[in-house]
Parts: sequence; C-alpha cells; structure tokens
Amino acid sequence: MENNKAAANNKRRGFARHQREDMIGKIYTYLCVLMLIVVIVSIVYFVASKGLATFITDGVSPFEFLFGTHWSPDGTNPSFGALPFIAGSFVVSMLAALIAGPLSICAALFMTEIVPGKGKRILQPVIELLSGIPSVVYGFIGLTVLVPFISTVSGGNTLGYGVAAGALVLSVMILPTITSIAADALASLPRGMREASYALGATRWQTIYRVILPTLAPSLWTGIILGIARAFGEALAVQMVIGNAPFLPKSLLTSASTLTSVITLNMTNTSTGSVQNNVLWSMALMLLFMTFVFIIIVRLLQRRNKL
Amino acid sequence: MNAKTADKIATGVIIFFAIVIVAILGGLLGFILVRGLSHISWDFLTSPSQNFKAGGGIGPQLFNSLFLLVLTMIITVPLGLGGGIYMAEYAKENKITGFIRLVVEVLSSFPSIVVGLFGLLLFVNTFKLGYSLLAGAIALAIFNLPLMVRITEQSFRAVPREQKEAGLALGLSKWKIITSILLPVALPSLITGTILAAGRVFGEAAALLFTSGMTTPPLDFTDWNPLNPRSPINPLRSAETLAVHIWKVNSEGRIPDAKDVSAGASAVLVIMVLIFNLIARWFGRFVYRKITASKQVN
Amino acid sequence: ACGGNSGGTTTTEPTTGTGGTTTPPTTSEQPADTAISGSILAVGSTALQPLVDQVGQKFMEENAEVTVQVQGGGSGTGLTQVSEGAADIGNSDVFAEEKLDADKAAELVDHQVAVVAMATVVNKDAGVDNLTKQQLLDVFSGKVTNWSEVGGADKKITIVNRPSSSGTRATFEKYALGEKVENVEGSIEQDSSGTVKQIIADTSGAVGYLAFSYLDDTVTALSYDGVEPTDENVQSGEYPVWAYEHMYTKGEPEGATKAFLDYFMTEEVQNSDVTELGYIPVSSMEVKRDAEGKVVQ
Amino acid sequence: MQTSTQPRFGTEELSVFYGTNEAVKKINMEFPDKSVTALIGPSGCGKSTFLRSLNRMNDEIASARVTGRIWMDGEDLNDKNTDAVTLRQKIGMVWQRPNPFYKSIYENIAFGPRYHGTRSKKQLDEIVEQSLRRAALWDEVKDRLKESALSLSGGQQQRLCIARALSVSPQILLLDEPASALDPVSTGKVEELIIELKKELRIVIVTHNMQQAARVSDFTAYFYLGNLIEHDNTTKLFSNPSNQMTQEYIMGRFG
Amino acid sequence: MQTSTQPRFGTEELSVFYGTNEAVKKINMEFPDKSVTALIGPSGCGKSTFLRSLNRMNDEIASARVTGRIWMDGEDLNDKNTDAVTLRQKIGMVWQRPNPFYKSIYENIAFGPRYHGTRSKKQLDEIVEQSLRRAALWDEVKDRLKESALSLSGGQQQRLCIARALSVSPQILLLDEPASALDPVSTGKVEELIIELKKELRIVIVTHNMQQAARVSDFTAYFYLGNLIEHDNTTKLFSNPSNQMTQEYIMGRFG
Ligand SMILES: Nc1ncnc2c1ncn2[C@@H]1O[C@H](COP(=O)(O)OP(=O)(O)OP(=O)(O)O)[C@@H](O)[C@H]1O
Ligand SMILES: Nc1ncnc2c1ncn2[C@@H]1O[C@H](COP(=O)(O)OP(=O)(O)OP(=O)(O)O)[C@@H](O)[C@H]1O
Ligand SMILES: [Mg+2]
Ligand SMILES: [Mg+2]
Ligand SMILES: O=P([O-])([O-])[O-]
Repeated sequence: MENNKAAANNKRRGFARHQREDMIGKIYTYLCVLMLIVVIVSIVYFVASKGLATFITDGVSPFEFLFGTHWSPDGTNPSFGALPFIAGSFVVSMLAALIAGPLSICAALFMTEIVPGKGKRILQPVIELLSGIPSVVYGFIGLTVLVPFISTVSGGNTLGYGVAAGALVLSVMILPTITSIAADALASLPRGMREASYALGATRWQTIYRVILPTLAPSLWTGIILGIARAFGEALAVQMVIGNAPFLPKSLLTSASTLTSVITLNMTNTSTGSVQNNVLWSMALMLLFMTFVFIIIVRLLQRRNKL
Repeated sequence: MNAKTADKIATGVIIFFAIVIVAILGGLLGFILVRGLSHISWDFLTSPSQNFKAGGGIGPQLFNSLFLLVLTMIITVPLGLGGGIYMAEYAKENKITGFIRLVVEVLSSFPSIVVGLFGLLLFVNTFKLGYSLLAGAIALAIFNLPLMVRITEQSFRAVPREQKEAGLALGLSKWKIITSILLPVALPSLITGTILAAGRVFGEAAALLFTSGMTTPPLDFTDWNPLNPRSPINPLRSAETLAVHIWKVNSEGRIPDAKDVSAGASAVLVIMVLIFNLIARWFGRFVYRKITASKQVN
Repeated sequence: ACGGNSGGTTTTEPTTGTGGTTTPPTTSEQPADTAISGSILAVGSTALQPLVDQVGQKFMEENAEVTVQVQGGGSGTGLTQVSEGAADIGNSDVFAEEKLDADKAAELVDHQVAVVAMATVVNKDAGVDNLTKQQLLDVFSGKVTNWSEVGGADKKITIVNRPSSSGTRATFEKYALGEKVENVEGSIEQDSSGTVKQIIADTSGAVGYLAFSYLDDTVTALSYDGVEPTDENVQSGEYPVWAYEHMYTKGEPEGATKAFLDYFMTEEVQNSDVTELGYIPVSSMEVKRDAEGKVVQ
Repeated sequence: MQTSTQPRFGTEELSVFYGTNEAVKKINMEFPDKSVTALIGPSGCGKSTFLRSLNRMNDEIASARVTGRIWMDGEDLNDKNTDAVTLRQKIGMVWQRPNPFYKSIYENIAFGPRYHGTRSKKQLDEIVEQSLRRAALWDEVKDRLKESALSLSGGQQQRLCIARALSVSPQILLLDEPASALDPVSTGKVEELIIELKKELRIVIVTHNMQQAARVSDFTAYFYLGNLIEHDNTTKLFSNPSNQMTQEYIMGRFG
Repeated sequence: MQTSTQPRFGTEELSVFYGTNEAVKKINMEFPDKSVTALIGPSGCGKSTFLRSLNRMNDEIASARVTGRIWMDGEDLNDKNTDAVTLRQKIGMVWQRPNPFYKSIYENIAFGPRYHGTRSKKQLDEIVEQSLRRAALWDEVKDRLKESALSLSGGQQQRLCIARALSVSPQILLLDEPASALDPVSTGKVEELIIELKKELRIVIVTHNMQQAARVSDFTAYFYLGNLIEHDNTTKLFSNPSNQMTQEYIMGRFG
C-alpha cells in the first residue's frame, strides 16, 4: 500500500525516484571521467604545443635535438643537442632497473614462496614505507651519504656525483614499484600450478625457476618496465646527485644529466618563449612520449600474459 | 649441482636479498631519524625559515604541506571517487572503457615534473593564478587523481558482488546501492588507500616547484581571512612545502646549515609518512570494525 | 637593445641621485594623509630574493597598508612575468636584453638596486692565488688540466660549474673569461652556490666561482689579473667581475611599486640591508655599465 | 504454453546468451502460484542463469543477453520498457552464500521498505518483526537487532536473507541453492521455511541435492546443457521420469 | 592399526591443524594396494586436508601443522627427516580444477622426468607417449604435442594432469574431486581411467558424488567434521552402513 503510494507519487513527477537517482549518479560519475580525459588531453596538447615550438617557431632541427651531443643553448653559436640528456635518462633508469629488478623479484619470491604469510607480513610494510619516503629525502640521503661514499671508494679521484649515484638512488626508489607488481603477479598465480610442480617431486627452486618465473615472465617484465618508467620521470632525487654536466654518460663515476635534471635546473632561469626555454619543453614532450612508449610496452606484455 | 643443493643456495640468495632490502630501509630510517631528530625541536617546527642565515625553522613549510594536502584532497577525493565508481560499477567492457583505462594508466605514469610543468603553463601563467597554493593543489590533484581512481575502483570491486545483487533484488536503484550498500563496505579500504595516497602527496616536490612556488610570504597566523595576502589560508599565495624546502636548501639555498635543516625536515617528512601509514592501517581497521561490528580483520 | 637599455639606465640615475643627496627617506616625502597602499608582487631571481624579502618586510613595517610579496622562480621567470604583467616587479641577475626579445625588453624599465661581484674560488691545495684572464680561460675551457701548468701545485683540476642558465655563470663568463665556455668533460654542475663552496672546500684541486657573500676561509679566492677581489676594487672599477641586480617594472613604476623602489634606493637600505647581505651598494660604484658590458664612466 | 492464455508467471522461448554462448535455450515454463518449483541438473547446465533472468538480474552482466518473454500478470518482464528496478521489488531472491548487508540485523530488513517509502519507525519495526517471524528467525535475534548481521551464524544469515527478501512483500521468491552452504540443522530449518512460505507465494528453487528437491518441491524441472529436458510433478519425475537422460541423472550416473 | 604390523601405506593418529583449528582429527586409516579408496563427506569436513597431508602438500601452507604418522614401507613420511620432495615423486596428485602448466602438452609431461634426471630426448618421448596413453589421451593429442596445454578442453586438461602425475611413475595416486568440474562424457572417461589405473597402483579419491564413489571405489571412508566416521568396503558402506550419520548422509538428508 505504502509502497504503491510512494511509487505513484514518484511517477507523477515524471521520473520514478530510482530513475532520478540513477540519473544523478550517472551524471556525476560521467563528469568525473570526462574530467580525466580533459586533463590528459590538455596535458598532451599544451606540452606538445610548447615542445614543438622549438622546431616549428625557433627552427631548431629535430635531428639535432635528438641526436646532437652538443648542448650549449646560451653559446654564441647555440646548439641544442639533447642526446646527452636522453641517453643519461635511459642509462640511469636502466641501471636502476638492473639493480632493483633482481632484488625486487627476490623480495617478491621471499614474500610468496619462501616464507609465505610471515614473509609478506615482514616485507609488505617495508616496501610500503620505502615507497612512502619522499623523493627529495632520497635525494638528500644520496647527497649526504652516497656521493661522499662513492667519492671515497673511487679513491678521491671523483666527486662522487654521477651516473652511479643517480642509478643507486633510483634503484631504491623503484624497488617498491617492481616488488609490489611482482608480488601481485606471484599471488595471482593459481595455487594449483605450484602444487602440481611440488607433487611431481620438484624442489622449491625448480618450481620457481621452471614453472613460476616462466609463467609470470610478462608480469615481471611489466613491473620492471614500470620501474624504468618511474625512474625515467623522477626529477629531484636524480638532479641532486648526478652532477648535471651536459655530457653523454661515459663511465659510472662521471657526472651526467637527465632530461628531468636539465628541466629542473634551467626552467626557471630562462624566460618563457625564448628558444632556451622552448627546448626544455621539448624535453618535457620527450618525457611524455616515453611515458606512452612504456605504457605501450606494458600493454604488449599484458597481451602476452596468459593468466 | 644436485637439485637440493641448488634449492638451498637459491633459497639462501633470496633470503639474503630480502634481508638486504630490510637493511636498506633500516639504514635509511636510522640515518634520517638519527641525523634529523637531534635537530627537531618545537622551535624548529614552528619558527619561520631563514634565507641566508643559520637557525631557521620549518614552521610555514610544515603548515603549507598540510594545508596543500587538504586542498588537494578536497579536489581529488570527489573526482577520484566518481571516476573509480564509474570504472567499478558503470563501465561496460568496451572500447570506451578500454580507452578510459588507458587514460588512467597513462596519467598515473606521467612524470610528476611534467604535471608540474603543465600546471605552470596552464594554471600559473594562462589562468594567472601565479605561484599559488591553488595552482599547486590542482597540479597535485592531477598527480593524485589516477591513484584515487584506482583505489576507489579496487575498493568497490573488492565488495562481494552478492552485496550488489542483494540490493538489486530489493528493487533499489543502482545509485542507492552504490552509496548506501557498497560504499560503507568499501569504506575501510578506501580510507586506507586514500590516506596512503595522501602520504605520497605530502612528500611530492617536483610538481610543486613550478606551481606553488619556492617561496612563502611572511604569514600572519592571526589572520584567517582567506582574502588577505598574509593569511595562511589564502589560496592565492605562493607556498613552499616541506619537500620543496629540502630540495631548495640543498640545491639553491644559501643557508649555511642547509644539511641540518634538511636532515630535520627529512625526519619530519618521514615521520609524517610513518604516521600516515599507521593511521591508514588503524583507521581502516577501526572503520571496518564499526561497519561490521565484528572483530575479524580484513 | 641599446635604446631600451639607455632608457632603463636614465630612469635609475635620478633615483640614485636622490638617494645620494637627500637624506630623508623617500617614504617621508609622501604626504602623511595619503598613506600609500596596495600590494606588490616581485618575482624572479632566487639570488636577489633574500634582499628584496628583507627590504620588503621593512617597507611593510613602515607602511601598514602595503603588502610586498616576493617569490623566487629564477631570473627568467621574473622577466617573463613582469613583461606579461603577471608581476609588478621582475627581479633579475641579468639585463632583460639578455633573456628577452628586444621589443619586450624595451618595454621594461630597469632599476639597478645592487651590485654583486664574483670571485674565482679554488681549493686551498691548488697552490695558486692569482690567475690572469688567459689562464682562467684555459682552466675553464679545459686547455689546462693541472694546476702546475699555471704555476700551482701538481693537482688535477676539477671544475664545478653553475648551470648554463645561471646568472652567476653568465656574469663570470662575460666579465672574467670574456667568452662563453663549454662545459669540460669531468666537470659537474651545481645549482647551489652553497654546494659549490662545499664541494670546492672538500675536493682537492677543485675550482669554481662564487659571489663575494659566500667567500670565507674554507676556500681560496683568487686575484684576477693581479687585482684582489674586494669591494673597494669593484667600486673603483679595477675588478671587473661584477653585475647589477635588477628590479624591472613594465613601464614607469607607479604608486606603491614606485614607493617601494624608491625606498630601495635610500641610504637606509643601501648602506645596511644591501651590504649586510654581501652586495655592494649601487650608489658607491664609481663606474657604471650598460647591457653590452661597456663601462660608461 | 501460449501467450494467449497469459500465464500468471512463466517464460516463453527464454534464451540467455553469454557473448555467443547460449547458456539457456528457449525455455518455456510456467510456475504455478503457491507452489515450489525445483530446478535440477548438473553443474553448468544453466539453472542459475535461468533463475537470474527471471528477475532481470542478468541485466547487470554486461556480456549477458536475454531473449524471449517472461510473463507476469500479462506483462512481459523482459520487455526493455519494463522497469527492472520496480519489478525486482515483486520478485525476491536468495543466493547460495548468505549475503547480508554489512549493517545491523534491523537495518538489513528495514532498508528495503524504507527505500520504498515507509518512513515511520513504528511501521518499520512492524515490518522487521513480521519478516523475521516469517523467516523463523525472530526468536533467535529479537534481543540483538542492533548487532551486526555478520555476527550471525551461516544458517541464521541465510534466514536473515530470506527475511530481507520478504520485507518488501514480493509475490515470487527465487532461491539459488539456498541451503548448500549450510549445516544439516540449518538446512532442515530452511527447508521447513520454504514449505511454510509456499502457502503465500510462488517459489522457484535451484538445488543440486535431489533429495532436497524431492522433499520441498511440487514441481521439478531437469536442465541439461541449457535445455529444459523434463518438467513435471516432482513425485512423477523422480519415480518415473519420461526421459532417459533425466533417469540417468537422478540415478547418479553423472553430475 | 598398529605400527608393529607396518602397513604398506596408511596413517596413524594423523591430525591436521590450521592455526588452532583441528581440521582433521586423529585419523587411523590404511590404503590397500591395487585398490581405490574413496573419501566422502559434506563440504568442509576435511577430506581435501587429509588427502593433502598424505604427500606432505600441507607443508606448503604456512598455517598448517600435521601431527601423527604416515607409514609407507615402514617409513614415517610425516617425520621431519623424511624428505618431502623425494616422497612426492612416489605419490602423485591430481586436483579438482585441471592445472596444467602454461607450457606445451609435451612439456607438461616431460617436465617431471626431466627434473628427475631423464635427459635423453628419446627416453622423454617415450615417457610422454606412455603417460598419455595410460591417461587415455594419446590419440587425441598425439598430433599437437607442441601446442599449449591450455588449448585443450577441460576434460582433456584433466586427463593431461593425470598423465603428468603418471610421468614420474608414482606408486600412489591422490585425486581430489578429479571429475567434479567435468562434463558427463569426460567424467565417464576419467572414471574408466581410474578403474584401469588401479590395476597398477593405489588410489585415494575424494569425491562429493556418492554414485561416483560407489562406481569406482573398493573402499569408502565417510568423514564428518574432521572425524573418520566410517571406513568400510564400498558395497557394505552404501548398502548397510553401521553408523547412523553415514546413513543420513548417503540418504541425502544433508550435505
Ligand atoms: N557471467 C558469466 N559469463 C559468461 N559465462 C557464464 C557466466 N555465468 C555463467 N556462465 C556460463 O553459463 C553456463 C551456465 O552457468 P550457470 O551458472 O547458470 O550453471 P548452473 O547450472 O547454475 O551451475 P552450478 O550448479 O555450478 O551453479 C556455464 O557454462 C557457465 O560457464
Ligand atoms: N588453508 C587453510 N587455512 C585454514 N583453514 C583451512 C584451510 N584449508 C581448509 N581449511 C579449513 O579446514 C576445514 C576442512 O577443509 P577441507 O578443504 O579439507 O574440506 P573438504 O572436505 O575438502 O571440503 P570440500 O568438499 O568443500 O572440498 C574447513 O573448515 C576449512 O575451512
Ligand atoms: Mg548455479
Ligand atoms: Mg575439498
Ligand atoms: O643567481 P643565479 O642563481 O642565477 O646564478
């Protein structure tokens, strides 16, 4: 009775109550999603329009930008070779992944395979805290501990600033990224797969090495790629320890630069619209572009993922 | 090598690396706290910073970090909730959803410095907000949004499907089910996730260099009118946060005690992150218990 | 560029003159009943920021109705923002002509509020205390890699640079080296003068350049062509490695902004705050320079 | 089953597709009032899918597509103009695993009626008591209505779910293996409850336990691979099935 | 069962705890050679837990603790000095849901023997063929050995898993509801296979389908709440159980 009356009431106003509610819900959530799309489109649009101005308005050759090794934007004969920075970004992030990758996968294995349950209880908070430590704090520790340490280890021949310091700081920063993705992948492996291997009389390492790792390879690579992506885009911690000399990274102990470090150092000292400023935006565009590349790689890997 | 020896060695190596990681964290925390705690005092936490003399504090920076966090959350939470609810409850498995998923994924992988630069271009320059808390909050919100969407989506997806069906079977509208049945169940993990995300926002610096700026005007903590330029809560004033301060004193600043100030500020940042972690866990559990009236955790 | 610059210089001159001759501070020239009010936004050079900050606070204490907001952001940002009208004052370590297009620079009025001088700095073990211009150039361009080659100890030279967009570096290259030099392999770039000093103090054979305000006995400051890096030598024009600190306005300043800039040029500020922060008062300079670096007196 | 006779509740050529896979195939079936119809068949034969299509629950599964008609009082429930939300109020449902809301016992029951417009505390109290009584749970919980529903035992939770379904006065009750996660004692209680409830409404129950089907139902339908193989009086179907496959199944040859 | 008689394979006072919850309670049981023993009982009664403890699979579950003894040829398998890895080779296992490795069909089978030292391609080929033949799968897959095991149907996958278990020549086979996720035809094949295999080895099978137990097993054990209620000859247990609870269960009063 009561219900019918309420329903009738609702009907009279055109929409039933639940239809009105659902309309509100839809409008709200759709708007939020629209917002996301607007944000990303405008980031890409604005960064691209500034970044391409270097080549379109200022007439810098994209070839020089991408492959030139000579960086001297303020020189009498300005040249805009950003290869040292592009290479620097790649080298430090790859090195970081090289260090963090095996460590992270071991950590994930420790959590799910070696000491299931307890291992997770120990390492999970550790990983979360590591990922919670702000990047400037990593940079600061790198600056005060790592850089002098590297300098001492090199016998005082170098300042300690350089690729090695950058890569080490980054490796700790991306450790949590890779570990948590690897741990999630391991946890998603059907329990039966592991047991089937054990039931055949395989040892734990054989199971890990022959069954688990091959099966999860795409997911583990995903973790590593996302770790590289994170390292590639990290700015301040690297800038604080890498030394920032605009040269191709030639050895672990020499100072080099990354795309992000050049941007942070020079963005505010150059005036908007100048070619020195625009070329920094081109580097930001490069960062954006690489983000897309990393995502595409991750997508391809996921397609290969059979789980 | 026989299989069992290999097993033992491999196990040993894995355990060793796990210990290394724990040691790294221990070392980091130990260093930050030992180095920093001695420098932390009430005075350090409340007095203004110095630009060229030793002995400055981090009062305004600490306030800025917290206030910026609040502003950011005010922007992100409603947007992220909406987006996450869309992904969990409205999105059909089609191309559009695939595209939106890609958008979230890409957005969450954007380097924060790029988000900061975008903020500089659009909010600081084009919208003429200047280096301001508002511009910083919007940049951080963009930085945090994909995470919030993901947290919301996961929290909602973790709610047993049967809850939703039970609501449907009673003839409830979808929106009512979302807000009154699913949301309370999702709330604990939503809160935990949000607080953890907040911790990340708290320590972010790269996105802020170009948006909220690297300076704080002299603040008058007795003036709470948001329209006054010296009011701490004026959203249009520039604001250097704790994380930015650490970066600045190390790479641009001229104070002689830069190392001490950074150590103290780092310790404060890390302690805040620890507190965020603990609160997140505790509060999530607390809400869960409230909602289910059960003692079971998780 | 010349026209814009000369306009800038002429506007400063009368102000400097006033500061030099009239003792009462500019503020008291204002009729008491029309107290100045308004808000001033000064953006730009991080090097100049502490000074403007400090003077701004004093100015606010004297004029309760005025708020002065000072933001960093770098010289480039300052010039851009003032030129776009987003800030009232653009603080810069360099002449606007060096960072902006000529037509944009021409719209700006220069207010030179202080002079900052730089010294070449080496680690104490380098064993040198004077370098000629050519030697310095050889060191920073990598032609010379050991201090013994310029009369010092047998130590490898390590260069600590500032970023290419830094004002300090621009000044150093322009007035000490006479030309832009490329980074040398093995050198590093640091954006913080404090860090530069630290590294030079700690690293055997290291060399860099610092504003006078940073000098202390942890490092050795070198003479340049036999001239010691002192305030007096800068003022007399003998020591050439110095630059103005500029505060630009778009067009002639008005109201509170004008009052603030005038205040900046008073003896009260020039002889206390400016010197206190390690700058040299503009009024004490016996020489002047234009944007091209030509000495005009 | 012809449309002209307008059965009070039944399906006509009802098919359900998941993507291109036809999980339920052109089912024609009628559910008489005040009776229990049991759906039996091996795992994956489409029992749940069919049951869920009766109250348009499959609308919520993106890949599911339902064709055919579901008649109720001359209205086609499967028509896209029929409002699914409103009709679900008339057709209650209970699942295999008890799924109480994460709310108090009281709120679990009061939630639906309140949404549908009953605001007065007194009326709500009444509905809660009524529904719990009908689900034979009142005596066990009347002193702890404010406690969380999750604090109840599995069997109690399941009866609470039945009470919740009853709270909005449905005319039809759909039960999907309501007792298969319960212990013997709770199973017994739920079975009694079903027999009690059928005096007032129409019940459709999916079960994998043939003895249970035999105990509680008036009619039984045997499904296999999405097809309705046999639908008959329960006694008849179990004692003397007309189809060979039905016979094999109830004799336990497979499943 | 006394230890002095040294049963060829059986348990003595075997208990399994998950944390403090005793899921399996002091089971004494013997599994005669060349026979099938079926474990039946309602959901959650501990059948799987008991089965998994027989090849020390519960070692892998952190919270699980197994007490008591498992005798095999006079050796206590549950002794912590007994190497679990070696013994598992002698005791094969197959689960409810087929769980082939994400590798080729060939690799799935060749995998175990290769671990255990068989390297020669020829020998491996032989083992693969042998095992697939014994699992009655050879004819269906012999032309696609290089394809992914995931491309097989559910029933084929399950037989592949049996073949995989056979590849390392176990003496005992543990099956946990091996057919309950399969269609009737596949179920029939698996059942035939079990009857075939018992000629060579000892089989323990968990099933929730009593008819299946009756069809394939020689002995049946009824579990309830972790206790072994009755263990007897299958025909005897189904026709004339000595325990009231067994009777109720097999008559379908609950479960
Ligand atoms: N959401 C879904 N998406 C795709 N296919 C589904 C979905 N749900 C069920 N199916 C498929 O539809 C068929 C019928 O499933 P349904 O759940 O209706 O069977 P059932 O008779 O209830 O089985 P059970 O006794 O195991 O509950 C099965 O093949 C199943 O795999
Ligand atoms: N990993 C585990 N951790 C804790 N408790 C468990 C675990 N596995 C099973 N249990 C508990 O042990 C008891 C026995 O479970 P088990 O899986 O052996 O039952 P089962 O007879 O095989 O049931 P089913 O027929 O449903 O497979 C149950 O109460 C179950 O909840
Ligand atoms: Mg079902
Ligand atoms: Mg089981
Ligand atoms: O004054 P600078 O920081 O630009 O050298």
